[in-house]
Amino acid sequence: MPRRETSASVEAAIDLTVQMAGVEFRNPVITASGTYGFGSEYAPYCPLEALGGITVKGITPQPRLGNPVPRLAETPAGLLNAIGLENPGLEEFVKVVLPSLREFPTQVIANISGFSVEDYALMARTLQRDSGLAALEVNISCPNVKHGGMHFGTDPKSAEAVIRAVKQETDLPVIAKLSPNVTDIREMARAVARGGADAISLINTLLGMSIDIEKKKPVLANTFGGLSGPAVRPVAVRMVWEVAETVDLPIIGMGGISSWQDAVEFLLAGASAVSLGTGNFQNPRLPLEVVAGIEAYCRRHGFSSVRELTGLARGV
Amino acid sequence: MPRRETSASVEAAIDLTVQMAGVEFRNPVITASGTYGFGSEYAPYCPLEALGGITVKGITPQPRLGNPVPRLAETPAGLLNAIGLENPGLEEFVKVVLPSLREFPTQVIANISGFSVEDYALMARTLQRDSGLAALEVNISCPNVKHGGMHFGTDPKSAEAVIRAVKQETDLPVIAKLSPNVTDIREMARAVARGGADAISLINTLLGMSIDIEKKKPVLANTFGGLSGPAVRPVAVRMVWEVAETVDLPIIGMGGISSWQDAVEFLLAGASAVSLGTGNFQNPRLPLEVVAGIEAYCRRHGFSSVRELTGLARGV
Amino acid sequence: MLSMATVLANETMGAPEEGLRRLVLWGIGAARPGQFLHIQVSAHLEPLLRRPLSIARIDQERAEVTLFYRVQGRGTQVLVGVQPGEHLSVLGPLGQGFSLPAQLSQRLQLSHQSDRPNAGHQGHTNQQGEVSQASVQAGGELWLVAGGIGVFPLLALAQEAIGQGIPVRLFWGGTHKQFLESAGLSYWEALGIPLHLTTLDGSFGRQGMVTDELDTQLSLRSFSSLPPVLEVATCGPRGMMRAVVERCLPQDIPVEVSLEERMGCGVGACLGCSVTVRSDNKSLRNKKVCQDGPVFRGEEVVWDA
Amino acid sequence: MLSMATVLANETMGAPEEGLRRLVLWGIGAARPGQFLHIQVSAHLEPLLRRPLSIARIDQERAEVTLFYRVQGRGTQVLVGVQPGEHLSVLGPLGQGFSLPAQLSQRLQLSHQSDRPNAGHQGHTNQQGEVSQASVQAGGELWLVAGGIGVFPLLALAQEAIGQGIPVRLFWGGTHKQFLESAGLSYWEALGIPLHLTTLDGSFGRQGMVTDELDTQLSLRSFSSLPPVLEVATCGPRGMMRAVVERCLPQDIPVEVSLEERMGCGVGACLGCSVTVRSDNKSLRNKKVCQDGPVFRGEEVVWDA
Ligand SMILES: Cc1cc2nc3c(=O)[nH]c(=O)nc-3n(C[C@H](O)[C@H](O)[C@H](O)COP(=O)(O)OP(=O)(O)OC[C@H]3O[C@@H](n4cnc5c(N)ncnc54)[C@H](O)[C@@H]3O)c2cc1C
Ligand SMILES: Cc1cc2nc3c(=O)[nH]c(=O)nc-3n(C[C@H](O)[C@H](O)[C@H](O)COP(=O)(O)OP(=O)(O)OC[C@H]3O[C@@H](n4cnc5c(N)ncnc54)[C@H](O)[C@@H]3O)c2cc1C
Ligand SMILES: Cc1cc2nc3c(=O)[nH]c(=O)nc-3n(C[C@H](O)[C@H](O)[C@H](O)COP(=O)(O)O)c2cc1C
Ligand SMILES: Cc1cc2nc3c(=O)[nH]c(=O)nc-3n(C[C@H](O)[C@H](O)[C@H](O)COP(=O)(O)O)c2cc1C
Ligand code: FES
Ligand code: FES
Repeated sequence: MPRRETSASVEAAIDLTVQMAGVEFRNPVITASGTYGFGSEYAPYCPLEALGGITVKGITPQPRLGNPVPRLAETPAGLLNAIGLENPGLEEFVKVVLPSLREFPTQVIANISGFSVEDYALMARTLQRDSGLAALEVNISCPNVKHGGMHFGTDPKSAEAVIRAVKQETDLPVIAKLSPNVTDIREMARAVARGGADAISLINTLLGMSIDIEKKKPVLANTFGGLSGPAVRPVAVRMVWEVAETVDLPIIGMGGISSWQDAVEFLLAGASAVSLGTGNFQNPRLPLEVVAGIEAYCRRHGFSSVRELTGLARGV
Repeated sequence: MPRRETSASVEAAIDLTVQMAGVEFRNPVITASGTYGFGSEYAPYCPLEALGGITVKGITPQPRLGNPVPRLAETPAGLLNAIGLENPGLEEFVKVVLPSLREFPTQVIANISGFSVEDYALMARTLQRDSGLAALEVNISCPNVKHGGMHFGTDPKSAEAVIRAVKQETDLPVIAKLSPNVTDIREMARAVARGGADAISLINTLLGMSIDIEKKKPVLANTFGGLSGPAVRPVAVRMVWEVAETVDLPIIGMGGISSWQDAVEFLLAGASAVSLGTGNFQNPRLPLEVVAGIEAYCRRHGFSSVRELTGLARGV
Repeated sequence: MLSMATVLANETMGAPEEGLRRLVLWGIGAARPGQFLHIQVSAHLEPLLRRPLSIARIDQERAEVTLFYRVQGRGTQVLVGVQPGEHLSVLGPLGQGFSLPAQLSQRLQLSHQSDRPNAGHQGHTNQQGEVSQASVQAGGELWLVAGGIGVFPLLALAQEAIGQGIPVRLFWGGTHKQFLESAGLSYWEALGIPLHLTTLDGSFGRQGMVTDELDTQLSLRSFSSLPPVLEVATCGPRGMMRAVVERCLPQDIPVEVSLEERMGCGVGACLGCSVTVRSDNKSLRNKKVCQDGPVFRGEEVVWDA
Repeated sequence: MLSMATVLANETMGAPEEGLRRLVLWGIGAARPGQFLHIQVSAHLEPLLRRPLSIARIDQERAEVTLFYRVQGRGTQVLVGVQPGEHLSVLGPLGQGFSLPAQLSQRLQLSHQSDRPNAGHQGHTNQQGEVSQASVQAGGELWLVAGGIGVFPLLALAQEAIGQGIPVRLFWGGTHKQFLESAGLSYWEALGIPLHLTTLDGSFGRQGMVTDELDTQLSLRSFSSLPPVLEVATCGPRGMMRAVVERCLPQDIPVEVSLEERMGCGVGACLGCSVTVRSDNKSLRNKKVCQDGPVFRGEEVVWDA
């Protein structure tokens, strides 16, 4: 990136680091769970050391084969997915995956999903600070499994209970990942704050579906899926704004980020960091472009630290 | 439209009429409230007699100037609006607007919004069958006014109360228009069914926002707006599907219809008719194209009536 | 009218870095100066909405209409890609255009009647009308005051006025010389009318704001026997138009302003483009930029609504 | 590899109503038959996802890669509009390609080892490996079985096999003559290999399904001294591929099938393209079409998963 040499402030280095829940991230750009595999898949296109962090695919206590295919459906500026939490299970994750994650030159966040409070507690017990992870993201919002995580994400009491149980079991910082499929996201944010969450991720996917009109049946084998991508961004930005007004926890904002401009939108709304999901599918170099774009934006607008952006549009 | 002359079934006329709440519509294509003014604005581009019906802009007991501008913001495959229910008020509506609506060669649905149960009841009392209207659509879901309609659309008890009050006051069929900003749309559908609704319209807009990153403030003067357009279609189709499974009332499906294929998707999900909103802005002839496309689809698939499509993808 | 217009030209005007382009369309219905077209820049859903662009030149004989546009965001960027010979879905001409001085007097009359249906102010209205008529006879001038690309719709107005024998004078301010040259200065020069140009950096014409030059010329007229100003038509940044109105109205010079607002439908159906206006009886009400405007009478606009 | 490939050609193949097109790209890394490219058909968000297309011809010297595609929905429609000289963002070559008979024996060996890490079945594996080696020496043939546009990736495989001196035979079924001609028949004719063509309507070659002809030729081989079948590579509709596998495996002919699934990332990160496979120990597990495939061993595919 060529630097303009016109003034002293133009020259100044921008501090891109962010601290959340006691963890320092090199920059505010993280990748979203379920879209970045277990970290190595995109490495040939986007060096891990350029990222603030990665969030790996959601795991459950037992291995899961996930839903039948088709699991994906494209919609206008959006993507429906119904992966159904395919994952190798906790044991394999700890034995096979974790050792490789330790070597990664970036912060790694694990993402856990369960079907009961005990499920979550079990995983939290196994995943501690000494595992090399930076944090645990608790997915209480997966819409793609029956009797699944989403229940915890739409009922404040359950959400609080899950987060509290996880907090009790692990010494890792705990990030609560909220579902947008609720009447009042602020109420959910308050609930996980009460449960002891150290940070909040939002949004997970919006429940949606599409129908193949020639076959006269749903495109997804699972009927319903989660909507992500640029289509949902206005909803995501609104929820980040609302939650930032409501609780005093750092927010990882996500939902439809496909350019650095979109990322800045989330920061200005109140996020301390952003996660990139579906955007990677179109542009595997998106995280690099977002980091560079945020840095240039800070420089152009005279900010010396990216942390100054957080919540600025709210007049904070 | 040139007809293929290859078989007898190809020749057969398709019955496009639908009956809802005792009202017969020429075809299942209606225009959505707030996007079609008071009916005459689009008439030069799309003859009213080609439409199943039109829904006119939402009215309130008192005149309203609405929100400050900017009231619109474009998003990926979506539109945010924060009109804020600008309207001439009930009195002017009855005196000036209604007489012209009477002359329209199509069914006209009025759309009412209020800030209290009494507001709704007042309007219902004034708008009766002898007004020449076909039905009353009760907007309990407008997200763009403070202390506004949306409260009624997110709380089942209030929704039920509003619908019951309206039903008591008017002899017109009552359509409840639901908000998608809820945890469980089925619960809302059950509530308005209990209240006595004759039909259900869904979806209204999803609450969203966007931020101008150069100005570092929300694009909309009102901060929040309602998201419509193709971006929300997967959410809308899902909610139509869920409501069709839950209550036994005809559904007017809407949200992001921009082609006849989209309209068929809603019918197959369980809608008896569709409403077109934002799609008109791009293509003022969209309603005509949707009617023609639905007819051709029925012919190609061997349906003699459009009513056969309703809910077909659900195996109904 | 909704038509598939044929693109005859879509090309850079002047210096590429100014991002200004000329779009010539064939197949649009009769248009009036000040009206606009609502153009679907892409056949797809991206971007979703049409874009409003003013009509800058009307060639009725060849059925051609010329628009000038500045590449701004997504929509205009997509428009750049449209090739001559391709078709664009065009809604319009839409809205109410500028009034030429004779029309203006009529329009004032009508609006006085409609705003005050029960008031007996016919005398006043007639009087205003007579004033205008008289001024035309006295060889008064139509003044155009433009800021930046606000000059575009004024070009069509100038052409029509000149065609009707009304003397026209242009005040136009831009940031710098290259902008003015790229934004169609040669079209204006070809009209052979007096041009009062200003640039912020002084690279062309008078240095300063266009309203500085307007002030100069207005005060000249107050002590000399120069032709009176029949009407001012202005388009540009809101602050500039407001300043124009605040200078002219006290001197009883009627002003028409062309407003901009984000548009959904373009035909009056969505209420996205509302503007609050003051009726003659001072009460506030809303009008629609797309349908009632984009041209409004200077006195009705509520600048800090 | 993520590259901006230059489009050298993007044109209709054969009869336009078949909707088949040829896309030639320059600037793609070394590719193997059976691999695919994940192509961003538009620089915008519409459509959002990349589209997977198989590599049909590889010209290593000129660094050109040819793809054939059928215009299907939105994405391929947008792709039609891309002009020669323009650039496309291309991810790939991705996935595992077909094995040539010699590679195949190796691959079998490896997969047996990895599927049964603790089992002492080396003998069996070696045996299989030896069988294949022996067959190549005995002048066995590589058979390709294609249904419809499934023929596209097989062309690259044929070229590579022929280059290595392996005799190739194509079985290809289509709906009608014009389809086969439009879908690249002349490329196959130019290879000078035996072609067994079938059409559903009998307008070309044998009337019927491609598997009918495969049956005929397989049974011929069972009582004659024709060269043995080293391997079958098949691509086409699922039902057809299943039939091919069910015919060949009992005769100990190794089969490779190329599967299709909707893809998000294309690199193994989203689990959108999972396919359930049977390990050699019969337990079910998932593989990814994008990363572990699109080519799979016939015996591992669970057809009614
Ligand atoms: C009546 C009218 C006449 C106009 N005439 C001209 C003209 O002749 N030449 C010209 O260059 N521009 C003109 N404009 C402004 C032009 O419409 C905008 O520059 C254009 O819409 C920007 O679109 P975009 O996608 O490039 O920008 P973006 O900023 O990406 O647009 C985002 C959204 O905001 C809207 N928007 C952005 N800026 C404006 C604006 N200034 N006015 C209204 N809506 C806006 C867009 O239409 C779109 O819906 C006119 C505007 C109006 C209302
Ligand atoms: C490994 C692989 C190789 C392929 N090679 C070729 C080839 O060489 N030539 C060719 O013509 N086609 C090939 N296809 C199929 C091709 O990818 C689809 O025809 C194409 O994606 C359709 O996109 P669309 O937007 O035109 O259709 P739409 O139906 O609008 O697509 C909607 C969505 O479904 C996906 N989709 C639709 N059909 C398929 C399909 N059959 N397979 C996978 N995803 C699909 C699209 O990618 C998109 O995400 C291949 C598919 C795969 C998986
Ligand atoms: C294919 C896919 C798989 C996902 N899997 C998970 C998951 O396992 N756990 C989780 O918390 N979120 C999961 N998500 C949600 C994303 O992490 C993210 O919250 C969402 O996609 C919105 O961001 P985006 O629009 O940038 O994709 C998944 C999303 C996609 C598209
Ligand atoms: C500009 C605008 C104004 C609207 N005003 C109203 C309204 O007054 N009453 C109402 O019930 N819905 C209103 N709606 C919601 C629409 O009727 C419709 O439910 C929604 O836009 C989804 O459909 P669409 O995606 O086809 O636009 C409005 C929508 C838009 C875009
Ligand atoms: S743009 Fe819709 S009313 Fe003016
Ligand atoms: S397409 Fe993402 S894992 Fe295969």
